[in-house]
Amino acid sequence: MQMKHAVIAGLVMLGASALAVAGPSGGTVTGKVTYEGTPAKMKPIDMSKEPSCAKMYPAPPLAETVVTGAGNSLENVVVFISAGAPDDAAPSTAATFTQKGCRYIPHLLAFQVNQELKITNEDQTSHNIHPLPKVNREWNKSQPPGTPPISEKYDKAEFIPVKCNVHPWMHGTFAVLKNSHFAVTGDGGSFSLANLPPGKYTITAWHESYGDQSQEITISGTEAKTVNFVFKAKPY
Amino acid sequence: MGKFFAVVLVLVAMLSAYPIIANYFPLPVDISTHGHLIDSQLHDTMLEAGIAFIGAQLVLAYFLFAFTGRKPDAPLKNFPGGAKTMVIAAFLIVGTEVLALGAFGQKAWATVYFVPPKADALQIQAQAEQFAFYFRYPGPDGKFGAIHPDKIDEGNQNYFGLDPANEVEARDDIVSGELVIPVNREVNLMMHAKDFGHSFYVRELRIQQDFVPGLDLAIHFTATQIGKFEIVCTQLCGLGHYNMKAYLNVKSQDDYDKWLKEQSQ
Amino acid sequence: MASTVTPIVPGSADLSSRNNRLAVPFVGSSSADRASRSGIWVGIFAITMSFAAFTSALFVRQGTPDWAHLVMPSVLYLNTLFLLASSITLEISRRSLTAATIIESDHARRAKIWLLATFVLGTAFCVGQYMAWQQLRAAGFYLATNPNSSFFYVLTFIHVLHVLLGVAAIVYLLGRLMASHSTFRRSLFENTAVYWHFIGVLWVYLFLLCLVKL
Amino acid sequence: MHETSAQQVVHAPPQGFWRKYVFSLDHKVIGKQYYALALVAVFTGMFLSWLMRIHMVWPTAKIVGLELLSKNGAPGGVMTPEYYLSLLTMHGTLMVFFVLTNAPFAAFGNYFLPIQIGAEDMAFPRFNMMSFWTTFLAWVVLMLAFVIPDGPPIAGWTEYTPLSAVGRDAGPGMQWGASLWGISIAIFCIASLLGALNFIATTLDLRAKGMTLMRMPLCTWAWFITSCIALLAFAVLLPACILLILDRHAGTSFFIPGGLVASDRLQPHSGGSPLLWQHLFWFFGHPEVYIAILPSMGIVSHILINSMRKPLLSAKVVIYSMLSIGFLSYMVWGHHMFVSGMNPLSSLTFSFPTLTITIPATILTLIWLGSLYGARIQLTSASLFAIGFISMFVSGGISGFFLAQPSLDIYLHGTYFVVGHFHMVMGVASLFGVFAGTYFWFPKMTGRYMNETIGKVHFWFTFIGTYLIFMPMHYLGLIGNVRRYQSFVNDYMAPYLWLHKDMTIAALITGAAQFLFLFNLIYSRFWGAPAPENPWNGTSLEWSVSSPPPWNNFGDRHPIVYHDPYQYGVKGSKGDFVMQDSPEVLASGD
Repeated sequence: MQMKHAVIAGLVMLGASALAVAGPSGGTVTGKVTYEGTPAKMKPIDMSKEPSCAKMYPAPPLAETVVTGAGNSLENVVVFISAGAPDDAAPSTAATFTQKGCRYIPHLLAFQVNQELKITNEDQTSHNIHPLPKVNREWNKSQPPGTPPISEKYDKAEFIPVKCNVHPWMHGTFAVLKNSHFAVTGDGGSFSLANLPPGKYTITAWHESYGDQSQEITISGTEAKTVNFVFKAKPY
Repeated sequence: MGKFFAVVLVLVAMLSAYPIIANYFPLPVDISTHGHLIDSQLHDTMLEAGIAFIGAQLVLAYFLFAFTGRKPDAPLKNFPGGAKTMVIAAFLIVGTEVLALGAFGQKAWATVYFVPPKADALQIQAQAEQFAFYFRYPGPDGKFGAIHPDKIDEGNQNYFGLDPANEVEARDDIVSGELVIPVNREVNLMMHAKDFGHSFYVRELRIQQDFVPGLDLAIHFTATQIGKFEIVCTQLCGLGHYNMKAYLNVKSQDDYDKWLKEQSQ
Repeated sequence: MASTVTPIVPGSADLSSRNNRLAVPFVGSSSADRASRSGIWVGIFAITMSFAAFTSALFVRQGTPDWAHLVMPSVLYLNTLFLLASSITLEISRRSLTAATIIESDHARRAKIWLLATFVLGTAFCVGQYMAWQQLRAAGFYLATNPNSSFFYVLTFIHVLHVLLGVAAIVYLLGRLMASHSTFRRSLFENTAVYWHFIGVLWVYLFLLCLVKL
Repeated sequence: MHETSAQQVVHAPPQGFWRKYVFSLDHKVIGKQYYALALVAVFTGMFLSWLMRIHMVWPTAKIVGLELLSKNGAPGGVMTPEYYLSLLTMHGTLMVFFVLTNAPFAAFGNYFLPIQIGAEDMAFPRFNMMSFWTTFLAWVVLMLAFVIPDGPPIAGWTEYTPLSAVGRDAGPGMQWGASLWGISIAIFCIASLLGALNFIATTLDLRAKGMTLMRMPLCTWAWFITSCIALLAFAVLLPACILLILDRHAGTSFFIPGGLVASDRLQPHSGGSPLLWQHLFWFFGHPEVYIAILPSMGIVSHILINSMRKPLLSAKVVIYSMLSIGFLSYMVWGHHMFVSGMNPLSSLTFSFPTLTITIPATILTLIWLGSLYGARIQLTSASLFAIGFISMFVSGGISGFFLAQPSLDIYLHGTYFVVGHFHMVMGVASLFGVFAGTYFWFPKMTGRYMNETIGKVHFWFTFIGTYLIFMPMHYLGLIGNVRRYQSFVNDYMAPYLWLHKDMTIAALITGAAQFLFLFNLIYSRFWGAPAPENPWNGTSLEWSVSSPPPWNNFGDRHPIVYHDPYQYGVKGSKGDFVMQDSPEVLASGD
């Protein structure tokens, strides 16, 4: 059943990618991330501890460990070139991570090694940003309301869980990546990596609770390829 | 100078006592079955301590007033009775006070700590962690799933480290950030600390008990009034200590049952 | 009576203070002598308190699931002998010194020899304790392996620190005795002896504690 | 034996700058060094309390320049919650250890105990020097916490485990800051043990001829008793600190139980007992309260008698009361742990001795009060503070009466009631003793008077200010205002925030007034009116030597004591008093 969905989805994407070929340099990889099986039922977040946040939601928002969409699509999956592409210099633009309504926006933030990371607090309460890296340097900073954004950098590629010590439910992820070829699946679970120079690549999809999957692809010229990922979902 | 000092002391004594006498800082409403014992104990102590406080300050003031700036040849006198009276007075007044308060005071303490909870008391588990309280209800099966610290996944609302995949008891456990209890029903709160020392303090319940990591305590109480009250942490537990709070939501039995049903969906 | 005693200079600085020469039998008159004796006892009291605290910690800590029995390294028995023997040698040395009339007497010579023996035994004890730790490590018991090993290392290590202090004092006394016609407070010798016996007793206590509890 | 004179050259006259002023063996120099250290610590601590009070009532206020003190702690000058706790920890540690233990006990004790018993110096001058410099080292190590990027620890001055024991995962400041705390306090323990040992040996064996124990001035008694308490207390805190450091750095589990998850990390420990730390800490912690207050009791009695021009109703009773307080202080530590999860039965067994301690305390108060009756009280800055002490001691002591009862502690524990209580009785009261001692002995220590006018202004600001700051804390405790909060976010606190604002303003003014004292110290040290040998017509031995005393206190004189310390209100050759070492025969006295 799910497979069938995935195949259909794949065809749809093929059609779509035909248009995408219009891109000037390099090839394009597009695709969709889906799951099979029954994913865990996300529970509503109980914010009763922090009324200033709780009152921002008509109904309690759901936890974001596993976010699914129509057609078994899977959100918050970062798809990137894990091998084959040279490391890129960090872009000058900063990646911004916002704390709003006692949640992280976005839930998963992908950015490059040495790229500036800007963390802002739009809430009326103090937050505390505590990323838990394994290879990078660990820090743990509080951000009272009305204080300037925190600016940080990471010099090693890593998937870093982020938590707020003050609000236990606040969890997010930093995906620190070596090169600029990456995308994070949003609603619909689709992604697209453009401007890939010809070459042989390992393309990897990573999800915070479903782990990662990799596929080998070879891009020649400006061709458009489709790569789909299917994760196994567990009910618990 | 001595006269001035005396006046200041009198003012200090009066102004310090006034807010208490005028009850500017009333105790919060007592919604527990044992609270009145503590309140009356507090009242008695306040009375005795207040008298001692005002008395001592006024005596000090009077002696300052009377015995400063005297002529160098003014006769020196000794307090009638001398030290012996002082010692005897101290032993009599304070001693009896000590015994009285000590003895009566234990009643409230005993009702909180020495009387075991009733068999039918509502079993709820409270977990304190940086920086929130979470409360767990056993669910329809009346059994708590075991706690597996390694399974804790707060991003996914699994605060207790339950393992529903392998344990049936855990599947129907209800976890809430709010302590919802029925009115006039004894609650036996089993206290578990996830990380550090915390404390469970509800003014209106006249209950304060530390969460001790590695040592699961239980405290039991009965709420006698419907309403929402604040649960706060009184044990320094880290950077969010000031913000570690939850609500005690006392509902009528029907509302409580309704709430329970909603939760177990 | 005692107030007739003339002032005494600490250390060997002043040779003129005759009543401080070894030649003269010790009189517990000088307030400084008494002060140093009270000092040593007060110090002993403090050390005892510290180890009492460690002990109570041990009693509170025991009985937890991770409480595992610890087999005492065999060398400890030998060390115990060393330390007890050292107390005896020191006592012999002290007595012969008190009996000494002049520094060059046989008594004094015997005192030196027995003091030397004490030093050797004391050092042997420290080395032995080190070997005991080695044995434990070899057996896979490190400081953090379990509460028992933790307590063993902590108690023995801190005790050895105290022993080393005593060894230092003995070395100092030896130096003084070796130097010809030097004078020093007998109270210093007396106090060292008291302290040395104390750490001996302390060790016996700790060893029994470890045997029974750990 | 006690008739033995302490005639001896303890050490040669100091030569050269270093021996004279830095590594001096002279107890008087060492006393001043302790005083200077305490002075630095107390102003640091006061400054921290200012920052805390300001932040408490205006949590999002930008404090200009604060970001310079700590970039992470105060981004853009707005204090973070954890930095508030860092300051709280440092305030408590500085005040309790480096001010309340150093100033009334180590500083004045060092300076005056040997003189008052007629000794030329402490029993072990080298130990004495060592104990100061180790204390100084402890202070340096503690202050390092401010400069390391991690910042000072956030676990409060009681450093409850496991929060203080697991390290980084406990929050900012808990990685290295807390280690520095542990090391600093361990060093401080060693220093205090050396000091206490010295005090005891000196008091027992270096007393001048005729100076029987019962002829020692009351402050000497207080210092003696305090040193006995300190010997016991710090001998227990030291092992506790060692075990804490091992838990933090050697992976042991003395205080850390298993299965703890902090910052999403399962802590690699098992079986430890958090209550063990609390027991060890409070076994030290409660006697520490008396280490802080007893010397002030002695100093205040000493000064009161002098300014009343008549002895206390009974010096013996005062001594016995202080002794019994010292003794009882070791049976009451558990009253800090009523709601800590300790066996509820032991709470009761702890509450009775705690209540009992109020008896000797009351006796002392009644003796002081009763002695004022029929006196010729002279109000100097010194005696003002001495009398202020009585008022403070009563106000702060009485609130202890509530906290001694487990059933009331259920409600009041961990509220501002406790804060008000111990600040008044342990903090301000013993500081009043220090102020009194300073105004009283400054002429002896420097040869110059302090400025009385400034002194009196300083007193009035301090006295009234103290009540304005700390009395309301008791009220707030009654409505359940939780302590150690960086801002009061609880709904029920909203109606009372105005009171906190007022307390902050009072704190700012009262604190500012302390600079008068600082100015007075420095000004009088250099330009104060020259003081004679015995400016207050005192009777004890310190007044029988020149101001300041020579390096060996009595020159070649070997004082012989003929009288009880407080021969006031008698017909003496010099006036209404007879000095301890004057051979005149008295009708009264002995």
